[in-house]
Amino acid sequence: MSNQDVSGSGGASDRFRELYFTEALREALAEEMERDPEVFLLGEDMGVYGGCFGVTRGLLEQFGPERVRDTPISEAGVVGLAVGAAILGARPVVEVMFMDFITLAMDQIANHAAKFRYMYGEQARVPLVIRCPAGAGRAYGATHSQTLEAWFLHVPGLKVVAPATAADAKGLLKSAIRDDNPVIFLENKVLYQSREWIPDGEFTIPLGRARRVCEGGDVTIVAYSRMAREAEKAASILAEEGIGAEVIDLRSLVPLDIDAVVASVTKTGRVVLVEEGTRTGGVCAELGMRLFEEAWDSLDAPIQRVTAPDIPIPFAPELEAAVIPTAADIAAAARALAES
Amino acid sequence: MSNQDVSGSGGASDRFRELYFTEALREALAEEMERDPEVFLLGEDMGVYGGCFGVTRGLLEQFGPERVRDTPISEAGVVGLAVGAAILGARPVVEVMFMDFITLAMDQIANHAAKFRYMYGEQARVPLVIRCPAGAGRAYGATHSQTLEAWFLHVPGLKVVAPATAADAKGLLKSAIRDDNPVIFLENKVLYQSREWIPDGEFTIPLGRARRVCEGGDVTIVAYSRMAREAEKAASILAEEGIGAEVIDLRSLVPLDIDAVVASVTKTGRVVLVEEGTRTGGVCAELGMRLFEEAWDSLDAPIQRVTAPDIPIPFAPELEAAVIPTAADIAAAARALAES
Amino acid sequence: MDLLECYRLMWRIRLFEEKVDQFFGDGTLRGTSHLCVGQEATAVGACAALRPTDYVTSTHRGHGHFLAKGGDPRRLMAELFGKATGYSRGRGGSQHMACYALGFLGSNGITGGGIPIATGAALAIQRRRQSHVVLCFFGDGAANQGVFHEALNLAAVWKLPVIYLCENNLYAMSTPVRATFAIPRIAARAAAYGMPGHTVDGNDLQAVRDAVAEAASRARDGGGPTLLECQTYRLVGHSKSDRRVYRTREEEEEWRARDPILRLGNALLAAGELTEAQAAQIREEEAREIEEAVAFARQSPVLPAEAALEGVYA
Amino acid sequence: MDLLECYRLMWRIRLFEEKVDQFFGDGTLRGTSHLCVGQEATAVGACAALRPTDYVTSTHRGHGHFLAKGGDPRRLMAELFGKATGYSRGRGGSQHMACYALGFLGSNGITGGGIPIATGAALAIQRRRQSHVVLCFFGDGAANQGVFHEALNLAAVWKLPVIYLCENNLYAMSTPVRATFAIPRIAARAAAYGMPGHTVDGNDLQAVRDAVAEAASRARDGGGPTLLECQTYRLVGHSKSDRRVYRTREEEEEWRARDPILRLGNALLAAGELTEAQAAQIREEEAREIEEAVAFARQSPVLPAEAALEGVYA
Ligand SMILES: Cc1ncc(C[n+]2csc(CCOP(=O)(O)OP(=O)(O)O)c2C)c(N)n1
Ligand SMILES: Cc1ncc(C[n+]2csc(CCOP(=O)(O)OP(=O)(O)O)c2C)c(N)n1
Ligand SMILES: [Mg+2]
Ligand SMILES: [Mg+2]
Repeated sequence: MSNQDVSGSGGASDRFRELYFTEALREALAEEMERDPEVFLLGEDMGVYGGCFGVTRGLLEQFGPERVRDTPISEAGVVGLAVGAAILGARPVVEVMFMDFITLAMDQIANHAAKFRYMYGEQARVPLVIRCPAGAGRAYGATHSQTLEAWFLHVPGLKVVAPATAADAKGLLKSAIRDDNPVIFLENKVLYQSREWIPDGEFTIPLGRARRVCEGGDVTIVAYSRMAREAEKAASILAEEGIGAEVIDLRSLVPLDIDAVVASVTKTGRVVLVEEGTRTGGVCAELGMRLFEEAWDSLDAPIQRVTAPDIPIPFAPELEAAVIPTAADIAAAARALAES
Repeated sequence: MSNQDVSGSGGASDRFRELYFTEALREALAEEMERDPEVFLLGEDMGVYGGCFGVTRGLLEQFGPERVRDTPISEAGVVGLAVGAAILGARPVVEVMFMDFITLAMDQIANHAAKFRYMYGEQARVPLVIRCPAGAGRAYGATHSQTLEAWFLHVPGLKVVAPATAADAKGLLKSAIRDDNPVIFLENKVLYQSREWIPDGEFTIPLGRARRVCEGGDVTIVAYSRMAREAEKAASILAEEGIGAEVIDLRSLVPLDIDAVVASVTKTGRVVLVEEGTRTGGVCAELGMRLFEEAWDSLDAPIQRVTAPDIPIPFAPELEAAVIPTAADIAAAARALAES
Repeated sequence: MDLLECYRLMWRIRLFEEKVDQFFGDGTLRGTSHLCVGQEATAVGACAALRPTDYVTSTHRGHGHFLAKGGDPRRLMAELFGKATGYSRGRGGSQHMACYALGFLGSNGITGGGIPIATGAALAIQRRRQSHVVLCFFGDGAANQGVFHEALNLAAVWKLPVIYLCENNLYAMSTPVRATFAIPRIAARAAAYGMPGHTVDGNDLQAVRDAVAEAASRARDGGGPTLLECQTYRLVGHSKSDRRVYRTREEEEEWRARDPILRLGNALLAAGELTEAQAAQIREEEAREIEEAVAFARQSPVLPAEAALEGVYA
Repeated sequence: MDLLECYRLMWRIRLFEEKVDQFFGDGTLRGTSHLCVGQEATAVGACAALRPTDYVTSTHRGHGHFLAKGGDPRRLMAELFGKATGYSRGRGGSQHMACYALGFLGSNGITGGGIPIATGAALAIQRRRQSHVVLCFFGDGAANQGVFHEALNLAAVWKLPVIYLCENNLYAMSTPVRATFAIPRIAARAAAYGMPGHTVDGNDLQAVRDAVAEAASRARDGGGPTLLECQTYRLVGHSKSDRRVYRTREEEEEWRARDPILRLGNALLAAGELTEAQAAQIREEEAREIEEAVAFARQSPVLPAEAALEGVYA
């Protein structure tokens, strides 16, 4: 992590602790709930169960049932309630148990949360975070494995955040909660189990600032969320082969730190874009177009996309593994580019 | 229209009649309902009212209330019902009154209709058409003006069709109804009022075959739905200036006739992509990436996108007109490219 | 709010909408709008029972609700004209206008969309231990949306201070209630959520006001939500293009005889609380107010095109 | 289906799921699955009242429903193993398996997602004037989804041949019914739609069978849908990772005493329709069947990776 991006209090970055990604998220929630009584949590099984993935474990005991609210299974209604509460100044954080279920709340997100501010002449603020456990890799099957962030890029008024590390998870979630706009916050389910060093104490990480994971002069790899970790592994593979890969973790898709990517591409002239989701109409399409628009003269070769194929995610662990991009896939694409 | 794409019966293309876009759609519905008793219509105010835009006017009288079904205002439920009926062999055609309201049915579309076939091991067929009056230009405001097809590109299992002419509206809708997959069928609301010559008699137009609207050697303009008409006008403007624009109307986005576009680009080396929807994460991003991937060597200049900006559609007619792409905007982009 | 003021407000709404209708007819206004002619008693009666600090959410048919909640006709009209002085700066139009300062949380182009919004506003209020209530207007058609079910259930379970006021005007666009409800009494749905539900004559201003007042006081006391079904009728088409082929002229005439403005007027006249002269004066004053609103709207500028690109994010 | 067969089927389900549980515990199986241990009487009782040509839609907790509708344990087990011989060729897994030939229209990973699907299937049947019915299983939690409301309303208005069978097992994951329903009797919701609604002891196989039979015959006669609430209990965790902190061991013991398999077994023994020896034999035969299913699943191949890329479009 580039420490200059961390705005902390009390020497946040002096000392480090090892935390699970889930714990980092929980700390962000707890700290923001301590700081601001308007912050509260809504979602299915958030309380005594601690959330389907344990992110909110212990928060019910700490903050009570009014601030850690178990909801019925009513995704549309719950997101709608959160929007209604947000416009009166509350700061709800909703967990949609699997991102796949956000399909049920699209109207409240796209036609209400995202549009209220603009369409009512800037009267509204909609400080709302929708936490979305996302992604495949756990053999949950087609309705429990999607990563649908591309839809939300296409909805003006939303922000889209997707951390790859525990430290980013904490710092970005805190920024998302403090943001006055609706934020779709992706949490990759495979990352939940990763344990990492994160700075002690309170800190935030601004939305819209990419993270340079590693430097390299031959090829740029752009990714986010879990795929930023795969990209990092790919860079190690490539390094052993003498190929210098620069990995950019976008951290947020809206706002997008296109400058950081362009700066890297200016240096390398070659780009691999990575996303876990399906290919057509995905995030990489937009990223690629932006690069063509803003770095055309720097590009020495066509941009490569590494994505899932255009299929529902299959259940069988072997098939699932075969279709979700891996470090090896990324390395192969980067290698081919570097050698082109 | 390129006549070779029309597969008709009884010398379909010998004689022509002038029809409104709405009438062409109605003919398609009526002919398919005549042909196949499993075809039936579901939607709000379809019957005596004839649909919000009059597309189904007269069909209630012709086919009765069992086949022209007025539904409650329950978009999710109605689409879900249609999926359930489709898997048992019915061929429902649902009208979602404004495409903006498809947000309410995303779960049934993305998690059910689109996935059933693959996820249940190819047992299911889901022959379902969802007709979506779409687009701006009528000063209906932010919740009644969207064109959200980009989302559906990103859902494997769906087809996405978007005619620009009355003849295509008829021929493509008939093909969509005969297709065994769920089809999102866009009908631009501004086009409803256009009156055009269309071939007499029955004909279908296959999904996935683009239409070359006009030939030209300097620049390729790719569009669909209403924007194909704007592109055509832009080509006329450009022709007067001595710039040869080749306009490709995609007709369907899934399947995508990328070959037709690549063929044109190979000739012109310059491309303008047009869409009515908002820019980021839109259809043009995917189209652009595909072209970079498949026509990199032919491109003499960066691809240009002409789209709506990233805002909810404003109501005021003047503001709305200012943000929706026009022939002039397209011509300007093409001109700049041709002169580059 | 006293009854004379209610009477005046109903006229304001009626005259405002007649003007709007004229402007859509002659091409002055573009887009679409949905008039509440004949339904003024529910809008005014309901808001008359509220405090200024209470909140209202509205629908596509929201001019009456907005004016009843204290909306300024000039800024409403300016919004319909797409002008920068409109409540939404011309960005919203008829279906998308709000005034948060007045507690009017917005008309809404999505049928039923406001139901969870109102419920969430009530949640924010409850969390702060405030004594405000939220009044949620919606139509019979909206009661078939999934969010109706989800939101009413949540409000009942959490005892939120919200009043669900269904304006059952017998039709959703062209679709009669009997075609989409097996039990056409919408208040009957309240029982499923363990919530009080009442059917009220929606053309009787006092009945509406009393029912809302009772529901509001229960809500303020922590007694939770109420579903009120106000039976009424829109005397005009659904929107400007509606030829009303789905209902008879006789039915319309029957309801015209129950016009809520005439009804309150007659009651006030009979009770000696209003004279014919006063009534005429009220109408004239309101007509003048609407003319001023039109002048204001006409004179106002459209937002510059650059400003159309701003304001998406806070 | 006679009661002995029902008894056998309940054992088949129980033993199948105990095996599945073991395999998730020891890492043989990956992903997730939701067991219906304790709820077998609703699955079997309901399907026993159907004809083979009737249809069923199921939920995330669907093994029991599938086996009760005639599913082959070998192909179910193979699906859980992700094998090409599974009902969904290994592409679906526990939450996404179907056999259209058996009228089993699929388990469904989306809570409530099957409710409109079932309703639409009933619409297709009604349009063809067929006499089939659709049985729609869902949980108490699913009854709070918007599509529950939308679909039940549509079915009631159109008198569709569908039976909504809510397995009220008192919890949605960790969330007790009393926390999300103001009126915890789910059958009470039927009245809102003008639909018959009944609460049934879901652990009493005969009661379930009788209630479904009655609903099915009404549906076949054009009498429209029925909402049945079967009160039952899942004796195990929601899914493999559930530590069941949200309920007491005492409550579990109370329900264990009402185990539907024991209950039917005891009734049959008491009535002299079953002997202890027969019961033991049934259990053994079913255990062997499950072992065969496991062997079949183990031996089956996974779909080749190329085949994972196909089959998206018809
Ligand atoms: C989600 C959604 N579906 C459909 C529409 C189109 N529409 C606008 S108003 C209307 C009828 C609403 O009926 P009701 O709720 O009874 O209100 P009323 O118009 O009678 O006041 C319909 C179908 C919409 N705006 N939003
Ligand atoms: C739309 C949706 N929301 C949430 C979930 C996560 N989830 C799976 S099962 C379940 C509980 C369902 O409860 P109920 O309907 O009572 O069925 P039961 O598990 O008790 O059989 C939840 C919340 C889901 N799969 N789909
Ligand atoms: Mg109505
Ligand atoms: Mg349950």
